Amino acid sequence: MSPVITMGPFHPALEEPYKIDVVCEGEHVTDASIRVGFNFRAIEWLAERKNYTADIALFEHVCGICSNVHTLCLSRAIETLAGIEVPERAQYIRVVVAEAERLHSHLLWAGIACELIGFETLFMACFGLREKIMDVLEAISGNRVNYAMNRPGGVNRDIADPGAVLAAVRAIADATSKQLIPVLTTDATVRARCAGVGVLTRADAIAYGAVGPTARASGLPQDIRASAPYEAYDRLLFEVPVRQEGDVFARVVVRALEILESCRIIEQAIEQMPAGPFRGDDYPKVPAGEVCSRIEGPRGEVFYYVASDGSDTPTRVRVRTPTFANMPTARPMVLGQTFADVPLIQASLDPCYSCTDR
Amino acid sequence: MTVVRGLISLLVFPGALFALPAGWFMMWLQRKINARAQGRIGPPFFQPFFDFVKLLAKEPVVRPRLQGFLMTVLPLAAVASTLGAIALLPVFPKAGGFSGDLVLLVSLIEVGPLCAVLGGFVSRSLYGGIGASREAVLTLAYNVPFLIALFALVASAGSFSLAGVALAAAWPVRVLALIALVACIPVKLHLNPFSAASAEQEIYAGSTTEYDGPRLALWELAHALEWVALTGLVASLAFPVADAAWPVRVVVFVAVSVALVVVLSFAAASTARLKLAQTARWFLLCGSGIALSALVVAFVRL
Amino acid sequence: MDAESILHMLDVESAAEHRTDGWWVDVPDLDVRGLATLMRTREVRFVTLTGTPDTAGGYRLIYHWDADGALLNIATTVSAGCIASIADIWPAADWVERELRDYYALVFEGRAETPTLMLLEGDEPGLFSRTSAAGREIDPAVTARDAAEAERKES
Amino acid sequence: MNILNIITGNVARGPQTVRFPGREAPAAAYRGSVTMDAAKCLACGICDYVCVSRAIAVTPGAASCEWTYDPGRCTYCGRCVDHCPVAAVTQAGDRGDSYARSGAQRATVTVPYPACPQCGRPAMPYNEAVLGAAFGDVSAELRERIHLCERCRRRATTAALKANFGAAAETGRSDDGR
Repeated sequence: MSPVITMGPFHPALEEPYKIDVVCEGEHVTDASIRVGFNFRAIEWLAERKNYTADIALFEHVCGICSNVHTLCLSRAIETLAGIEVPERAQYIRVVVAEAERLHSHLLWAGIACELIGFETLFMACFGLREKIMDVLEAISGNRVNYAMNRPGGVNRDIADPGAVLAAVRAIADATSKQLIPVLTTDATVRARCAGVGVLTRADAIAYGAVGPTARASGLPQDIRASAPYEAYDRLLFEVPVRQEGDVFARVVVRALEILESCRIIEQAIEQMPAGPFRGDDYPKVPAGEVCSRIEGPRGEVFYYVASDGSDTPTRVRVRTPTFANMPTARPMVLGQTFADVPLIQASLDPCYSCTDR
Repeated sequence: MTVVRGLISLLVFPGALFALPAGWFMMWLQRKINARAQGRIGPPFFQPFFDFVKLLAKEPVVRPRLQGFLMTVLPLAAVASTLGAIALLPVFPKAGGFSGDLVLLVSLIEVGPLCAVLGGFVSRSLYGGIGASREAVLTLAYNVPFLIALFALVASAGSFSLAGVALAAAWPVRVLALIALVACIPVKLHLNPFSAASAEQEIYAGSTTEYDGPRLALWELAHALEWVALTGLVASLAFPVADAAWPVRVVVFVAVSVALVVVLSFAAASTARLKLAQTARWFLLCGSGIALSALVVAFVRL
Repeated sequence: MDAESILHMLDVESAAEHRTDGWWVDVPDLDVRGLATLMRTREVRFVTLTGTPDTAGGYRLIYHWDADGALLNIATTVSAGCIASIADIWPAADWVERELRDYYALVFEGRAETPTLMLLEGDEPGLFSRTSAAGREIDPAVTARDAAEAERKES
Repeated sequence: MNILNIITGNVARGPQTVRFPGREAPAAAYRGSVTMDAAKCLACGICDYVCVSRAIAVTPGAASCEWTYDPGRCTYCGRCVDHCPVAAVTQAGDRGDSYARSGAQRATVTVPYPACPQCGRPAMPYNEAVLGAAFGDVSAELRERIHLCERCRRRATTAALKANFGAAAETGRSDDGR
C-alpha cells in the first residue's frame, strides 16, 4: 500500500496555500503532484480595466515579499513603450531598493529553510538580520513590504539618508559572512539535511525552464542583471554565484553568496549615486504597441508583457513570475527522496504561491 | 523495601509530589533556555502548568467508544509506568531497591514510547500513523545503545539492582555508559537533533496529532514525567552519594538533573533536526559504539 | 546559441525586427513543434508563452525564448482556437498551456490531459473570455451561476 | 561551532523582544492613512483616477463635491498624495487606530464650491499654482474671470468676444468707405 500524503493547502511548512500530494512507499516518495490556484485573483484581467498609474499599484500586490520587482518590471515596460528616459539618480535608487529587497527576500528564505529543518535558533538569527533591512526599506519608502517606489520615468521618493543605508548594509554583510555563512555551510546537522538532497540536474533545469537561484544552483549561469543589464547594473561590479551540484545545499550557498553580492552592489550604488532629479512626468503618454520586460527578481527572472492601444489603459498585461517557472521543478526534485525532505525541497525553490496564482 | 517506603517513593519523593512540579519546571526551563538562546523572552514560569490545566478544562472531541477508551488508557498507562520508573530511581542507594529492579525500571521506561506508538496508530490519523512508525523505528534504534550501556554497568557492578549499579560500577565504564545514556534522552523527549518523531513541519505533532483536551493533557503529563525519569536516572547513576544525609542527596540529585536539562536544552538549540534514517544510523553506529566500548572496558576489568 | 543564428535557421531573418526589448517576428503559419524541438536541441531557454485576444476574434500567441540572454519573441495567430502542444518537448510549457486554457479556452492538441491550473477542477475554461448572453463581459470573481442569476433578474 | 557564538551572543545580549506597547515609532517617511484638506481641494478627481483599490471616491454634486475615503480598502500606496496637484491630500505619519467593524473609519469630506462673485451660484474652486501651470502667464483678465461660475464665465467671455468683434466690425465698416 502506498499512502497519498497531502501537504496543504494548509500545512505548518507552508506560509501560503498550495497543495502537494505525495505518494510514499515507507518514507520514500514515489510520485508527487502540485496544485496551485488557491490564491487566484485574476490580476491580469483587472489590469486591463485600470489605468497605468493604478496598474502599477495593482501589480505591487502580486506578491507581498517581492513587490518591488513587479512595479519595476511594469514601469520599465511602460517606459520602453513610451520611450521615456529615467534620470540617472532614479536608476541608482531603483538598484538600491531592488537589492535591498533581494536581501530581505533571501534572508527570509534562509530563515524559513532553517525552520523547516528544525533549526529555530538559526531561523531567529536570519529573521533578526532581515529586520535590519526591513527598517532600511521602511526608512526609504515608508512601508515594510509594499514600497510603492517606482513610477514610469523614475521613482516616487528619494533616498534621504544614504549613510544609514550604507551602515545597515555593511552590518548585514558582516553578520552574513561571519555568522550565517559559516553556520549554514559547516554545521554538521545542516549539511546532513541539505547536502545531496533534492537534486535538480542541469538538463532538468533547462527543460523545466528554471530561473534565478534555482537555475544557478544547477549550473546555469543565467542572471538578467548580467546578461541584459538594466538601470544602473552595467556600471556596478558584481559576480553571479553558480554551483554545479543542484542540491538543496547548492541553493543555500548560492543564495548566501548572493546576499554578500547584493550588499556589495548597494554599497557601490550609494557611493556612485549622482545628484539630480529622480522622477519624470506624471502621466506618460503610452502609444499603441507591445513590449516585453524582464528583470532579475530575488527568486529569478520576472517577465512582463504589456500591450497597449494608445489609451490610458493597457489591453493586456501578462506576468510570468519566477515561481511559476520554478515550481514544476519540485516534482523531479522530490522523486526518490524521503518524505521528511519534501518540505525542505519545495522550500528550497523559495516558492511564492501568491505570485504564481496572481 | 517496606510498603510504606515504596508508597513514599511513588507518591512523595521522587514520585508524584516531587516529579510533577519538577517535570513542569524542567519543561519550562527547556523552553526558557531555548528562547534565551534565540534572543526571545520565553514563557512565564507557570506556563507548562497553565497548559496542563487549560487542556484538562477543554471538552474532548467525541470519538467511537473503543477508540476513545484506548486513546484515554494509553496516555494513562504512559503516565503510570513513568511514575513507577521514577519511584525506582536509586536516589538513596542504600535505602531500598531489590535485585533486578533495573530490569523493571527499563521495562517501565519503555512503556511510555510503546504507548505513544500504539496511541498514534489508534488515533487513525495519517500523521499520527507516520509519527507512530517513526517513534517505533527510533525506539528500536536508541534502545540498542541504551541497553548495551546499562548492561555494561551491570557487568561492571556485578549486580542487577539499581542501588548496586549506582554504588559499585567502575568509573571508566560508568562515564562511557552515561554518555551513551545521555545521548538517548533527546529521542525520548523529542528534542533536537533527534526529534524526527514529532517534526511539526512534516507531520504536525506526530503520534499525538489527533489528541485533544484531557487526553492530550495526559500525554503532556507523561512527557513531563519522562523528563524527570530520564534525567533522574542519569543523575542517580552519575553521583551516588551513599554516605551523606538525605537532604544532601536530594540536593545533589536535583542539581544534577537540572544541569542535565540545561545541557540538553543548549544542545537542542544549537542543532537542526536529523532525518529518521540519519537518527537511526547515528544510534546504531555512534551511540552503540560508545556503549560497546563501555561494555568492553567492563569485561576487560573483570 | 545566439538569436540571429536561430532566426537564420528558422528562415525568418528578413521578417524579424530588432527592438530594445529583443527580437520580434510574426510567423502566421508557425510550426510550433518544429520550433520547440529546434530550441530544445540548441538549449535556447523557454521563457514563457503569452496569449492575447486579437481584434479579429482569434488569439495571438507569442512564444518567448531566451537565446544567450537575448529575448526572442516569435508570434503566431490562432484562429481556430487550437494549436499543437509543446509540453512534451518543453515541460516548462505545461503550466502555461494549462493557464491559457483556463483564461481563453484555447485547446492545445496532443496533450493527454489539460487539467485546470488556476481554476477549480471541473470549472468551465475560458474565464477571461466569458461573456454573458447579452454580450457583456463577466467579472471573473462572479461565478457562472451567479452571472446567469443576475441576468435573469434584470430581464 | 559558530552556532555557539550566535547563542552566547543572544544570551549575553538578553531578549530582543519588544514588550507591548513599547513599539518603535514608524519611520519618518511612513505612509499612513489619507486625509484631505477641503480648503485646498480643486475637486479635480485625480486622486480618484489613480486610486487602485477605489478607496477614494470623488463624487461631484450641484453645490459641493463629496470626497470619501475608506482606510479598509486603502493599500497605502501614496499615489493620491504624489499626484495631487495642490497637495491637498496627505498621509498620516503614524500607524493609526485599530478598528473592528468594516468601514468604521470611512471618512467623508465635503468640498464646497465657492460662490460666483457675480451671480452667487456655485463656481469651481481655483488655485493660483495650478492656474500658473495651466496657462503660464496669467493675465489680469483671466484671473478675474477664473472666479466666476461656468455660466457667468461663458457670458463674460461672450461679452468680451462680442466687444472685440464689435470693435472690429465698427472699424471694418468704417474702412469699407460705404
